[in-house]
Amino acid sequence: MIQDLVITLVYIGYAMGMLLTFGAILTWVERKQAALMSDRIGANRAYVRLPFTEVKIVWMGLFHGMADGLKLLLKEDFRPNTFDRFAYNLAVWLAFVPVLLVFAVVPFGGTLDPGQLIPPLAGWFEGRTYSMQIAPIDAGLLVVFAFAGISIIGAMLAGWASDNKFSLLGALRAGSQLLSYEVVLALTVLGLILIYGHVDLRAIVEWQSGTVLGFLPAWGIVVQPFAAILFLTASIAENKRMPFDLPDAESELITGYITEYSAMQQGMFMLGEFIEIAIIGALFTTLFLGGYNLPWLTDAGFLLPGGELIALPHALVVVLQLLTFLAKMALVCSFQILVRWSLPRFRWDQLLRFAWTWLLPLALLNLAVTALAVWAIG
Amino acid sequence: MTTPYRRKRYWNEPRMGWYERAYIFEVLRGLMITGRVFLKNLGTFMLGRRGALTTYYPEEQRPDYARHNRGRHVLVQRADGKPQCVACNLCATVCPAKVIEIESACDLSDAAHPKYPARFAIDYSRCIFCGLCVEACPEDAIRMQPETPHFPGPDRTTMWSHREDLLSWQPARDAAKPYPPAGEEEAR
Amino acid sequence: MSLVDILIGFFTVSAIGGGVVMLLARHPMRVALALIATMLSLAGVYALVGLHAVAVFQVFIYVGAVMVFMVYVIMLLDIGDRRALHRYGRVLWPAIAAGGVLVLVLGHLGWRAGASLPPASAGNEGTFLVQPFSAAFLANWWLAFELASVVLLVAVLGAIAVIQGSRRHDG
Amino acid sequence: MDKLSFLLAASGVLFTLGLVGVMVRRNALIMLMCMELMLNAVVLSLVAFASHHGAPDGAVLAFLIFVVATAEIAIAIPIVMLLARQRQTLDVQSWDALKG
Amino acid sequence: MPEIRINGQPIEARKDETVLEVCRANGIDVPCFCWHPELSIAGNCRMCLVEVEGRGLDIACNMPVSAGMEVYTESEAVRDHRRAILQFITLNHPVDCGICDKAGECLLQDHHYAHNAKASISHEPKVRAPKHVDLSDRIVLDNERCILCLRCTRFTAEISKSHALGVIERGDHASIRPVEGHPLADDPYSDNIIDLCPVGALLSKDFLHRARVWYLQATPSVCPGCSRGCTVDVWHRKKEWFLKSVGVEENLKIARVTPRENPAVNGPWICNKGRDLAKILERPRATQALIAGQPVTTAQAIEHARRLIAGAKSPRALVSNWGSNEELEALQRHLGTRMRCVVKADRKAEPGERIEDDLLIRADKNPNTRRALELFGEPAADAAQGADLVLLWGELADPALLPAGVPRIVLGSWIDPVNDSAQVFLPVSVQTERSGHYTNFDGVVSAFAPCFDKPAGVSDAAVLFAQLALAPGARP
Repeated sequence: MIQDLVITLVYIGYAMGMLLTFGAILTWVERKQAALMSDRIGANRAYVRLPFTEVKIVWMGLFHGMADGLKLLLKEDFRPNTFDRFAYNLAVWLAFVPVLLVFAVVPFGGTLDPGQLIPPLAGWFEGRTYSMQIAPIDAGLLVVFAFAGISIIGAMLAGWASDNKFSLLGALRAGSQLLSYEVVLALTVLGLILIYGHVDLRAIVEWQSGTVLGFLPAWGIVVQPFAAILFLTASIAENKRMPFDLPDAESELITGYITEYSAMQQGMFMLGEFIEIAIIGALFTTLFLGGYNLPWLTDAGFLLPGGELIALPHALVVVLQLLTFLAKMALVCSFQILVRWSLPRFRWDQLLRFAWTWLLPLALLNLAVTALAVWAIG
Repeated sequence: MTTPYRRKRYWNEPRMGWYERAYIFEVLRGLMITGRVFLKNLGTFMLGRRGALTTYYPEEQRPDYARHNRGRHVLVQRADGKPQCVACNLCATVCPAKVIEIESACDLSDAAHPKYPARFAIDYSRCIFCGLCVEACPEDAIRMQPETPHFPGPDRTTMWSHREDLLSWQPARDAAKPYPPAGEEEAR
Repeated sequence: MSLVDILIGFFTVSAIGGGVVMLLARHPMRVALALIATMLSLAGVYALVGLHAVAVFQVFIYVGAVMVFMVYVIMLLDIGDRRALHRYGRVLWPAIAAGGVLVLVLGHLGWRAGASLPPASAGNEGTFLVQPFSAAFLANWWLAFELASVVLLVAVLGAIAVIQGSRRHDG
Repeated sequence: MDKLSFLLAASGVLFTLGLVGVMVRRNALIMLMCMELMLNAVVLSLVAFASHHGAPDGAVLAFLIFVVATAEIAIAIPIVMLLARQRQTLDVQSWDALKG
Repeated sequence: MPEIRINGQPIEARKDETVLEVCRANGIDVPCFCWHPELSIAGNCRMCLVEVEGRGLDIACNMPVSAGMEVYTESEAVRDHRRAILQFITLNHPVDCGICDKAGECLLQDHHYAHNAKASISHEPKVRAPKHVDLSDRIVLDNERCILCLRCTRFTAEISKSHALGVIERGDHASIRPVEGHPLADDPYSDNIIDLCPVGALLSKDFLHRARVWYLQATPSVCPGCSRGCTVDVWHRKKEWFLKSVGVEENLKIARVTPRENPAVNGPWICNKGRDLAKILERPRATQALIAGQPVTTAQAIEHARRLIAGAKSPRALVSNWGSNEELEALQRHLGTRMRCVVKADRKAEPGERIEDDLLIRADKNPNTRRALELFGEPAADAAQGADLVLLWGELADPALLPAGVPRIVLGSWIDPVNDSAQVFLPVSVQTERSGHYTNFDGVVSAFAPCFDKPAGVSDAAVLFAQLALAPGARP
């Protein structure tokens, strides 16, 4: 019992640290990647000087994220004289926390045997194994959507409590946009559920560890490529980023519902956005890229197609799985940033029309075809 | 023509077929373009070279400025090292950004050029590098070199360039405009 | 008293607290926030008694859909409506008295019902996973669900009709 | 203390709170929300029973209640908005024109 | 009244007028260099050539009108000759406008642009002459630029009567030179020849290379140097041309002072003292209110002064005759009943300064004595005696007027030992920072306008009087 708690706490620590690091580093990645995409150099100024020396560590501007964080922390927290201070302060957390919570159900590694990992504790753990997932809930995929719904309320509350018409407009946009695209998202994922036969994310990942047609890894992107595109589109829209950043369209609404927030409260909205990039990366990895699966890698080691087993120590397998997950996640994050710096913003009416007259029918079509296929094969 | 007034078309409305309207293909094309640039630059970047056209200004400055690039101002010197400038203020007058400030003084010992600039300052924080000062100068005393002034500074007062900085021009270096100008020696 | 029981108690009290705040709060947005708190607490209770699916749907449907819609409408409507600041209607005290009586009666009944019912059937860990839930759902309740979806469809159509009607009314 | 009794009692309290809210509050939206609270109380009792008996049917019923509640809100809120647009208020006492 | 026709247009002329005067009076442009309305006719520049029907070309400045004349000022022949004359004038003129202070207000430049606008066609090298000849300690002559219009020599001969300048040599070596025994430095009107010079040959040493004239703006003002009250233009930098690389006070200086033509007072002339206004006005300024020599805020100083005034039995005000009419009236309105106002002289003649003459200079070296005396009457001999509080406004030419040991409130503009010894010192604005009027000895009222903003902490005397008149502790 207490061992479970310890393991869960370790997982939570890992997840929090990983997500916050991702969020902080993505601020740098976004700038650096945008620079690379446009033949520029990008952020390169912030540095850390080693104490008592003149040695400056620049590391390609990696410390810009830190400098930003420090700046946001030290800035004056300039608040509007709003009538609902409570809602104003609550909104930040409503927008920030659910994003983090989503990760609770995402499996970020295979099976962990702490006794094998740390031999001195083998006796204490009594040979128990744990799947690398904070909350192994069988309704995992539903939890994801449940928490996504809460963060909508955060955005809307922020805009409403700011007592500013631009913020209110941003909040209205955020509400309708997020609801519209959540419908698309849910319908897209239904096709996956039909194929995988589970809503438990661990089961979904395990399903993907096999192969289709003998050679292709049975990843979601292979069996449901169309859904992958729809899912990524809708989830970028959920994250309110280009080309769907209408709720905080700078040229129209200043920064929409974030307008009246400053200092670290604004920073938390921004950090939430970047963490959501990471979360989308994690979800996409889990649903479409086989999660922590590396082809032929099993808990015992590499099982090559010829049936030959290259045994690996448990620790290495765990680390490989963790790294695989992180690498896939980083790849998807990078792709999202690529999209953000490539596509122009929609117009507001185009945005909603796109959701309801294009994505929704396409998602339904995808669902119908998938259902037929599953029925025919199954 | 039935309507008396026809709206003028101010822009080229794109002609879009089904392919463009389908959006996804064009999106993918755009993503491929930016993605290609990204990957290419990432590759060069990882190989240790710079995947960028830009430079780490001001630590690095590009050597390949165009020949007629209008960068830093220089004041031309006469053979004795004094500025060619006679402080007529025409450059300051014509300057659209009003960044040139000249304080003139009188040197009676120099009969040919009794008036000279005691102070000649250019505010690079406001200069627009239009080159009109060079055009206006009756004495060919101010020119613009294809190099950049040392811009970055902690505040804008440090962005003034003064007479001493501007007189740093080495005539031998400027192949485009030899000094003294060709034919002047014979005239002397 | 296991940890789960303590948490159930905590979430129940928090839900009731949210309900009380709903009665006391002046602004509809505060009421909505209190209701959201109540719903989230109840979701916690559901999850703790083992019904993950219901808990998730509680958050998904109630908080993610119904309350978002509610917050949206409050955001749109409350501006400049001073009269809504009157908190209570005329029947405040009689209603509270009646409510008090109801609490006593219902509480008593609930208590007695709980006491008189057969003891909890043990070994139902697997019953509430998503798979048995779905199986029961599609085996026994598909007609009810279809009817409910018809109700949902009718509601959507009705909503559109109401909005369209008001648009026409506006000219 | 029996878990079932506790949850049923809590359900009763929540239901009463919702009922009192519907009776005493004047704002139409708040009244709607209090109705939602009553529905939630009912769901709580269903869940309590389902958990007690170990039967998934209670959970399914709860789910059906969610769907119906969504339908109810979907139709109720446009009506409230319509009324609010007409009278520029959410106060139910200004909509007593049909009173005998 | 002979009627003549100029360019076909009938014009009524007086019999004693010349054609040039008729043309100027009727807005017909006839260019000229040597002619000046206040000077005798020299007719040596030949620029004012006009064509008269039947008589050919002749100079308009020396052509009396006669009935039935047909004058053409823009005929082809006239234009040809103007061009030729400008060619001739610029034959030896160095055309060094770049370094010439006259550029921008130069007659030669203007006429050249208007009537010729061609470079010299001469192949001969220009005659070089000394660029810098000291005529006096105020004026330098650039011999190359001189076009020998002789305005300067005529001015010294006819107006200032110093006979200080003459011409030596002949032909293209002819030069203006000072006359021995008649030093130009003794002529208190000498600087007028700088304005008179149609080109940049005569230059002020003070103004030499200080600014191009198009950077400057002329603000109408009145010379406070004597009770003549000559109207002047005060030239100072235009706001858009302020120098930014130096301190802002560099831009708030009087660049030069020129006469503003005013037939009622000074005609087109002023004396050299008027040109040196900056020496008087730009002495080190006092901008800090003091109480017994210690810096305080203006509000505190005013409050202290109010208490002093309220406590005094027989306060006196020593009235500045450099105050404008408006300030004097403000003093009378606000403090006139509370205090006995005594007019005093602010300044007296400097050593070596000309005291009085029959052209412009007056013996009273203060601008507004007349209005001050009208308001407050002639001061009695014992004016300041018996006072227990003295309000000293402005400077004090005669320190004996200030009784010793009596508390003083001083309103002054410049740093002065009196300020520190005063009970209260309040800084006030100078003439270039405020608008107002002076009444000259003759009763002619002239207005002056502000050129600069007041320094921080300095207020107008009129405002201070209104505030001092309030009871202690009052808020205006």
